[in-house]
Amino acid sequence: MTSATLAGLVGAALVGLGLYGLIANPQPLRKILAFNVMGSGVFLVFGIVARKGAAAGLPSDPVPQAMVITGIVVAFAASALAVALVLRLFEETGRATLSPDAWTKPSGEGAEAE
Amino acid sequence: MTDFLLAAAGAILFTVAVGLVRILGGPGDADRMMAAQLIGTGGIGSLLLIAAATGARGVEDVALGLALLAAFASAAFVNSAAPAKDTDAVDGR
Amino acid sequence: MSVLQALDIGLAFLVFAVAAWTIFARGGFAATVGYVVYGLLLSLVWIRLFAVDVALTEAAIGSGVTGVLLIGAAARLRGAETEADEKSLRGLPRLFIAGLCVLVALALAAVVLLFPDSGPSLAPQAMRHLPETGLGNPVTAVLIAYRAFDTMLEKAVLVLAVVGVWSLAADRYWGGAPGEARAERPEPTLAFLAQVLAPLGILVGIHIFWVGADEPGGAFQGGAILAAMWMIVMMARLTEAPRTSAFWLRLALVAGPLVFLIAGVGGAIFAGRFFAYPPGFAKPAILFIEAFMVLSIAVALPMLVAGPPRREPRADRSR
Amino acid sequence: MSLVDLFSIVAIGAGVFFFLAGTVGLLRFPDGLSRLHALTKADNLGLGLIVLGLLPRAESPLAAFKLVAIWALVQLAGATTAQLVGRAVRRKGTAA
Repeated sequence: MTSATLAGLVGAALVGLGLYGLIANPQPLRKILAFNVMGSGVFLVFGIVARKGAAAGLPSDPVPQAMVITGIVVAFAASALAVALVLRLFEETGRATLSPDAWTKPSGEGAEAE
Repeated sequence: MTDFLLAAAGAILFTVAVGLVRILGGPGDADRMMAAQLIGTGGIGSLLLIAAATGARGVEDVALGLALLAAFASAAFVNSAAPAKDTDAVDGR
Repeated sequence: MSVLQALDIGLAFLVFAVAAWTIFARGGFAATVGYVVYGLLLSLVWIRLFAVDVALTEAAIGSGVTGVLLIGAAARLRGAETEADEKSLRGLPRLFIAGLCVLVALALAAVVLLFPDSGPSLAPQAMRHLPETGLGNPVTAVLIAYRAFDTMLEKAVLVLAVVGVWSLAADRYWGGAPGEARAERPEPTLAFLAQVLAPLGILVGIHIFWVGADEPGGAFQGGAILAAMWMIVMMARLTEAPRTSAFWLRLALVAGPLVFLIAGVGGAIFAGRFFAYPPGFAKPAILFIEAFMVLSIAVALPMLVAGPPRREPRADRSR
Repeated sequence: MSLVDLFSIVAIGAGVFFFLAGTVGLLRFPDGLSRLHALTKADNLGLGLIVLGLLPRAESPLAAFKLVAIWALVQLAGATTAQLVGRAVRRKGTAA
């Protein structure tokens, strides 16, 4: 097995792991972490596309590489926005949860938890 | 020689991994920050060794970037920790 | 099995184990530190895939800047954890989800194993036209020349994210500076670190941007390192975050995409096609655009980490 | 085997040893501050010796200079982290 295939398999496992964390972890911050793990798994799968497309004397295909770089930056921007939303929710209501039961009590503002 | 460099990189990664098991679990958050520091140094070391062995170009710059950012996690940790009133006066133990 | 293979397998296990820690750890803070470690290990994996440009991006953004963002958030959310913990899924639904996720991972793994040995690739085209751009690094050529439109939109995404974060400010803070005003004296060690690190880091950031034309590096990576330097200076309280209504700040934020767009329109006028660079003039044009992109990234990332304004704009005037 | 190779092997081997020693310290020491002490050994000597071993193999003077700069930066980061974390340990008394 080549190192590229191995990295791709790790990427596949990371996608599964991140997806699980995204669904099963209740805390929003943990969901953001899980989403990032999932995203980096996708990037790794893309990375092996780059390595397998190595041609023209290059060790790695530049096109997928450039797209992964773009992806990392966009993933960061999305994470930062998500973190800001969670912190704002926490500031406003004193808790950071996405659970619908937590908001059924008529405790005033902050009902738009999304 | 290549094999030696790779084996050294592997040995460092292995020791770092063992250290991670110990301190990522805590007990305190400060211990966890040590984990970040440990993997930072070990990561840079094995990065340089792997680069020297496989001949990947431009890896010094990656290591340089990692070295620049090595203290960032700790800095953020200290910065976000509860403000200390009298840092130097208290002896925690 | 060669030493290299053994190393790869060990690295793969380590990456997976740390990722699993990030997902399954008890406390939010422990998981976040795990994620920082994970980001660093990923850049090792990218080195093994010979994608040095990506490794550099992952090291600077994935590990460094994201680490500051998430550790700060985790520390502030520490009190919020206990009650949400009780509502985590148990029993059968949890097992069901786990099974589905394993299935997804297995399907992806099968796809990975079924990849053709030499897939379709645009690398030959990228290399063939490389001399026309005057660049030596094909990744930079893809980013700024071949897929310029894509990269410009991605810069726009960064600006939009900053607008999104700022818009979360309470009404009375609109236009103010992010971060609470703190009276406590700065940590002297941190101040020392920032004073020594920042000049060196600015040098390295510009170096990485400059060599990006021919070697691994480029605007993203250089900009991210410059951004990190601004962040450390702000963390050490050597300088305060600027008011978000400051004109220079907003100008610097949009400078990258704006110059990029102007260059694109200029291409439509002078070179006959949107985002085409005039022959023989490509490299200076690309470096010019990249310089403004570096500026925008160096300003946007710290603003994203700093969060929405939390101080009244009027109160800042006294500083 | 050339003399340069021998030098590299000795230096890098010693570096790996210090990483090992640092980790053993992390595993064995009872409280936070002494674990911090163990950690700094890996930072200073471990990476320092590896850089020393790699120096003769550097492709260019610039690459060699970068190696030394990397080591110096890690020194700086290690020293500050030790200070900052050490202070946090003392403040909270988390050294269980």
